[in-house]
Amino acid sequence: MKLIIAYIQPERLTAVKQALYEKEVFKLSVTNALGCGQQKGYHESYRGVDYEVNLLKKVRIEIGVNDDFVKPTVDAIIAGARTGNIGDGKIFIMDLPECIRIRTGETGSEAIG
Amino acid sequence: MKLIIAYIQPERLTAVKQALYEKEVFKLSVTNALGCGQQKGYHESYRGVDYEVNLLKKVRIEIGVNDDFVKPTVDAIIAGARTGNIGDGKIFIMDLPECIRIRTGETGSEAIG
Amino acid sequence: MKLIIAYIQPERLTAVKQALYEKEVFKLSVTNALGCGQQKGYHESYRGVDYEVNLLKKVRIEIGVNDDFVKPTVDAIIAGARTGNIGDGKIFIMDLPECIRIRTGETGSEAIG
Amino acid sequence: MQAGFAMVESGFTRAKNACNIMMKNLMDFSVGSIMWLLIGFSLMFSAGGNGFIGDLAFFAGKNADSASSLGWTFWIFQCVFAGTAATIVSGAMAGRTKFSGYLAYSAVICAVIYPISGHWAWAGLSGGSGWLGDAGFLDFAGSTVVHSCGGWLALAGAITLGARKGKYTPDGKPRAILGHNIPLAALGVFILWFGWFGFNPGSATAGVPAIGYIAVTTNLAAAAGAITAMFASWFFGRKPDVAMALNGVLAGLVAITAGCDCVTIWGSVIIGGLAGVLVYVSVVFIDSVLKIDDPVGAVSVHAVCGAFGTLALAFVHKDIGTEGYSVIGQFLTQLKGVAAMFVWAFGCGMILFNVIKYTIGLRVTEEEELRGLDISEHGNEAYSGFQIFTAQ
Amino acid sequence: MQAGFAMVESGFTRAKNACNIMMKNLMDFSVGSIMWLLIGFSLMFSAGGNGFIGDLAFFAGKNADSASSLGWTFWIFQCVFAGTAATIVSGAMAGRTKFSGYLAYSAVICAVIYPISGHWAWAGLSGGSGWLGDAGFLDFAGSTVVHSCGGWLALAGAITLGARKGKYTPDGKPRAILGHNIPLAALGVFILWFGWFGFNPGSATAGVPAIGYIAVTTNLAAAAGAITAMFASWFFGRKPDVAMALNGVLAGLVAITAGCDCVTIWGSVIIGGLAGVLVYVSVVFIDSVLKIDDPVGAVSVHAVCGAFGTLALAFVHKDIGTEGYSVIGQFLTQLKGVAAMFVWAFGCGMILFNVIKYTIGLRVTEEEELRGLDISEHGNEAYSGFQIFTAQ
Amino acid sequence: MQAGFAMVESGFTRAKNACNIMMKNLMDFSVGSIMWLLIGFSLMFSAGGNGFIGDLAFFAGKNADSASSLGWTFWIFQCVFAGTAATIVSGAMAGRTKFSGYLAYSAVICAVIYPISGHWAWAGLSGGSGWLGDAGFLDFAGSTVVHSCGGWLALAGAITLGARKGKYTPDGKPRAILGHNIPLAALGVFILWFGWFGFNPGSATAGVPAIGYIAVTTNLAAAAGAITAMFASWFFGRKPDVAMALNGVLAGLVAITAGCDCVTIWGSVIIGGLAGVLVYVSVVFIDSVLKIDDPVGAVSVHAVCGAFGTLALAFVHKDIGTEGYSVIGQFLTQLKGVAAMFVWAFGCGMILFNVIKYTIGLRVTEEEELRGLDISEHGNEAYSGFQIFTAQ
Ligand SMILES: Nc1ncnc2c1ncn2[C@@H]1O[C@H](COP(=O)(O)OP(=O)(O)O)[C@@H](O)[C@H]1O
Ligand SMILES: Nc1ncnc2c1ncn2[C@@H]1O[C@H](COP(=O)(O)OP(=O)(O)O)[C@@H](O)[C@H]1O
Ligand SMILES: Nc1ncnc2c1ncn2[C@@H]1O[C@H](COP(=O)(O)OP(=O)(O)O)[C@@H](O)[C@H]1O
Repeated sequence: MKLIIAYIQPERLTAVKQALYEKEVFKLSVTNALGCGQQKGYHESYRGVDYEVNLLKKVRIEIGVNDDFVKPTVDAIIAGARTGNIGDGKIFIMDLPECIRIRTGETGSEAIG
Repeated sequence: MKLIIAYIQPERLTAVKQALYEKEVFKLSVTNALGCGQQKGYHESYRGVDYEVNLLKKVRIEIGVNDDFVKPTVDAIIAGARTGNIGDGKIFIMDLPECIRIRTGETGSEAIG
Repeated sequence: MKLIIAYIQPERLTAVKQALYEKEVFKLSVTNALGCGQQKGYHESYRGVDYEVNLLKKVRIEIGVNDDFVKPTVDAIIAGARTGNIGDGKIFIMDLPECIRIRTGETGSEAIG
Repeated sequence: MQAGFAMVESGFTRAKNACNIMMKNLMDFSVGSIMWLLIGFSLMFSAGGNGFIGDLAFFAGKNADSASSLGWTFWIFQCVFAGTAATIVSGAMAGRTKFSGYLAYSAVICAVIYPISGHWAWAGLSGGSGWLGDAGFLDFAGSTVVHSCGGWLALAGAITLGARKGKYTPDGKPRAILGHNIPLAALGVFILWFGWFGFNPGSATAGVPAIGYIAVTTNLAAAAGAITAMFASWFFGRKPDVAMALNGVLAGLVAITAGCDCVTIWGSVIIGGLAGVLVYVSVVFIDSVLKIDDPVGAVSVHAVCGAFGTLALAFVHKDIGTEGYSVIGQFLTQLKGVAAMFVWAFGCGMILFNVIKYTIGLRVTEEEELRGLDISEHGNEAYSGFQIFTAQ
Repeated sequence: MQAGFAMVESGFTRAKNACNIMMKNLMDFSVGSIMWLLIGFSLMFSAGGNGFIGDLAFFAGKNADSASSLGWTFWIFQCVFAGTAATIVSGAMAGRTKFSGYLAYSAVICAVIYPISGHWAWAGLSGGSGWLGDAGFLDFAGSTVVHSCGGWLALAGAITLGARKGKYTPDGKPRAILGHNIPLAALGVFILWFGWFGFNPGSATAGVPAIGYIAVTTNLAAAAGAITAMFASWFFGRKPDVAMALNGVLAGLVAITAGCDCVTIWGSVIIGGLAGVLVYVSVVFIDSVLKIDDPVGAVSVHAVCGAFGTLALAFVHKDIGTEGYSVIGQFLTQLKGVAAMFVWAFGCGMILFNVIKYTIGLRVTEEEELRGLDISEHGNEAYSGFQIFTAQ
Repeated sequence: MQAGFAMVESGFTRAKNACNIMMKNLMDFSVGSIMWLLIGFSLMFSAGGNGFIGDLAFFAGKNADSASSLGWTFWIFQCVFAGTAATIVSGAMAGRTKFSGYLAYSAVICAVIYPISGHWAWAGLSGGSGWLGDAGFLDFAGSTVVHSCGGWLALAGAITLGARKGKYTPDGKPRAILGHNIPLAALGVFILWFGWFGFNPGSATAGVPAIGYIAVTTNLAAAAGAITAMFASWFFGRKPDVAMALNGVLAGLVAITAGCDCVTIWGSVIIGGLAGVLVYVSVVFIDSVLKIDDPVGAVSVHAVCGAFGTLALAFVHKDIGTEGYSVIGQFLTQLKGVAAMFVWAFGCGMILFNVIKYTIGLRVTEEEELRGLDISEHGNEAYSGFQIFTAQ
């Protein structure tokens, strides 16, 4: 199994969820994050003083999947999140040796989906 | 060492913390998350329009433990979080090759506890 | 590649970012977390009732790096975050088999930086 | 009053546009005050002119204190009414309107549109003559003159702008876009409720015993509106909806405004109660059937309930049964006024907003809308430091 | 006033119940207004009836303006008092009460419970006679009539309901459940402070010079209450507690209400100051010793400080030293009133809440409570978009 | 008014200090009220004494109602002014001041500093004589007496304290520290705007027609200030800044306060409009050039615009052109008053704050500052449950 972590633009979340549903990936977890990447941030001013916003708002998605679901999941994330602009985000894929469903105690591949 | 990630119902956090303390797991980190799982969400209405809440509020726990603590920790989480209902949550277990305590610079098993 | 997760005191974030920049680590993601560690929390009172705050506010940093960057990154985090007091925080280092830049589809070492 | 409207509108919309709404409510009253001084007051209340429009006797505030025996007090009181008419519009257009376009139309509303129709009904207050007022049209404190005027303008604005991105699914079903701060909205409603005790009894413009009576009718209509709107949302929807109950208060207040001095006590309960149901039905109808995106329900509250209250007073008038009062006759007069206001305000609104649309521009870009007007239009954040789910 | 109470109660409780509190404060005043019109006003102020209860002369508002020379102004003013008595209860029962049960008891309080005891003390205002008022009981603007009445009802409610889940550890130690928005609560207190200048001086019901004097005593009591409550929390607790200081303001205001017209200037400082300490002690006592869960301290503020202020005025009365005024005599009269109110309000409350408990139901299920009343009772979220720690 | 100031200051500063600001605004008015009763009122308004200071005729409130024909109403009205002067200071010192130090200086300001300079200008109101008032100095409702006094004290405080940690980069460039709740700040401004209609027209201290006129000038100045401040931030900065526009309202209000009764209608627009620009320039100047950290812009709004408004009235006075009125003469008199106030308030402030600094202590430790005053000084959290980015 793999754990897929993706950082995307907040406004793409709906599209990503849509794309995942189409690939029959129904389970995911979302947190809010701030990120620095190639996207450089922007300048704002508050009461006459300029300031730089360089930690931008991002959405962090975490999805545990069986190995044969890795490619569809990654493709779906890319399909939903890509706009071609800097700041589109990044995907990390990690090994996930074990997974347990709390309600039933099932483990492994059965538990994940 | 292992890194244990668990998604649980927010209202079970106190019980999980209690259960972990009894197993002498004192260190943990908590973030708020939104999750989609088997639990389907619910319908609400706002000013006459129905809407579906399908990203439910969850609490994400992250615990780094030595290998011999994995089982007690997982058991404690299950003991604290399980109600038998859909939405109880899920546990992911990952390898954790290295861990460092910032204050002392200790590494590995010593640092984690 | 490695994924480095660090929990630090919120007020050290600026210093850590500074130290990372000096080591040419420009990309990172930040989330807010609550943590229990050796630091025991503190007592407050609200309308005459005492209570214990034992989940303290922490900042969680996530950085994906190439292997040769691991040491500089860890050093930079320690340099920025250490004050010598309990509560300074902890660093976890995990394997990161794959990384994808959403915009370009690049993978691996190229994608991460 | 601006305070109340600002809170209600802001509370009922999203956090990312909260600064923008504050700014709009601040600016429409500020710009409106200056326009009112320059020209609006004169067009509405100068005794010269004819039944359709005043003249420029009080241009730039000259001798404006001679309009009424109340002097400048009359001016400032009327200025607040004008500001109210303008600010109603902002709610319906929340979340997607270009700020510079907003400034432009606020100015026009306070300078020209509101004063002209206002003159029709209220010129008599300053010794002039307006065709509606002369015809016996009753609108004590502005259900039609102020609220419907603002409400129909709001409708024109919402139509011209189009819906917020994401408000309707591709197949046209409305989606709920939740307000970000209901306690703030509730505070705004309470402030408005309180402010209405200034509006309505204040329109008696003298410390006569009538003030007590007006305060009672105003209060009962608001209470009845809250109750019926709550039950409507409970009955037709799932649960007693807080936002709806709050809208019910406003509906009751708007509806009673026309007749607060002349309806019976139980008449005020009836008007308020029906307004509460009406606002529920109207919000759902506009949202789901007409598919016009009015984020705070301004059209339903101000235009629909204002029109309703103006008409309804004919049926619960204190004078019913006394000689010389005819329910049907009064109703037809009221209907004339309501219809005239719709034609005027909606018509002017469609012209005005379309002119702005093709000159200054009325709507922000999609990207700006997604990011939120606070950042894109003002470079400000309403709740700096708070963690806000930036996507739902 | 509702605005203020809504803000205070909401600010002092959790985010997940904020909408519910708004709704309750909105509805108790709305339902209360209608009940007041129907029957409450008549029971309290009709001159017929006897010393214990009025008759139905003003049933459904008929001729209610003839009750006092102030006409309808008197009615609306008293209506706000009735609403206040009802709304006090909501704070003590926050976070676990079923909404339909709440509606039921609000109606009963405004229709029957408050008007009857109010009649005892204040029937004289409208030319009637109440046994307490006739006995020389002094309660100028309602320390006992309004605040204690609401406060004892609140106590009955909190007892009948039981504590919120998680309020007490298994071994009975109280746990702090933090208020979610202290600035909102502070705003509420400031609004109430300001509103009290309407309540107390307004009770003079005429523009007499007494108004200035009453405003001064009211203000000084509030200031003194804030200061002493702050120092109490600093001295007995760890640090100057903001929530306590805010409660101190309310304590001072409630306590001075009975005697705002008749105590000396320094008497008002003393009453306010002692009330500030008293509210601290009382909150801790009720929370830790009696183990009754009163989330906002309504019982301490309204019942305890109201009773205290009513009694204390006997000792700092302006007339002390003049012939015909006896401190002991007055104190005993005051005590009679305070005791009567406790027996009546607490007694009625216990009966009422238990009846509701076993019919409509008074408390939500555990699951609903955990999820928060906003979602379970109203399907609303107070702060949509904000990230809220859903467990601590 | 405290409500408004508390909201504005709290909204413009960080969430971690929100309780502290509430507490400070609550306490300065509470402590101030008591000090005012004890000694302040007497020093300011007793007719004995000389042109520089009153005597102790009204010590501890004795016979204080004899000061003016308005009796205690006069006292309470002036008490609010005194509280305002004290509360202005808290904004400039937000986020780093020790609470016990704050209590000390609030007391001194209301007891001594404000009353003495107030006596100079306003002793005439109670039949006494003050040297400034006798010289023909005009300050109708306190641009200089109240606002500049508070503003210069605030300047002294901000200088003595030093900047908040992180406000300036090592090389001295200012950093923006964003306000955490702009809607709250906006609400505060609306409340203040409304409250000013109490302040300014209320200073007419009688229901004369002047009240209407004063309300109009007050309103127009505020509106003009909002507009020009917005355009200034649009023109010099990037975008129309909400915080600046809100400050512009306050700037206009403060500036018109001195002359609200005696300037022409358009004079009020001019004064307000210039004040709006001035406040922008002044905020930037103090922040970037003087490098004094005034989190809410209190010095710019109250001291600078107060002084400006006091001077400017000479040029737009209604009497210009009538015999016996000399623009230059009046300007010089005004200048004398403005200068005297600067010397007095800033001087006293520097002494006072330094005395506190080396006795009680004026500033919290760095660690307490970082953690936030809410937790370190009060053990409270303003927004319990909300997730707040604790570092940016
Ligand atoms: N190496 C990394 N480590 C941690 N987070 C990263 C890393 N690279 C990118 N991110 C996250 O992804 C988000 C999007 O990055 P982006 O600006 O698209 O940069 P890039 O084009 O380099 O992927 C960033 O804001 C950050 O939160
Ligand atoms: N495969 C997964 N990947 C990421 N998060 C998951 C996954 N499965 C479950 N979760 C998280 O766990 C939470 C609880 O899931 P739950 O509804 O109990 O489903 P299940 O019964 O399938 O575990 C979800 O809301 C989600 O946040
Ligand atoms: N074993 C662990 N698992 C998860 N999080 C941890 C662990 N140890 C520490 N943390 C996180 O790091 C933060 C800082 O820990 P700290 O109090 O410095 O303890 P220590 O000195 O043991 O590292 C904690 O608040 C917690 O969020």
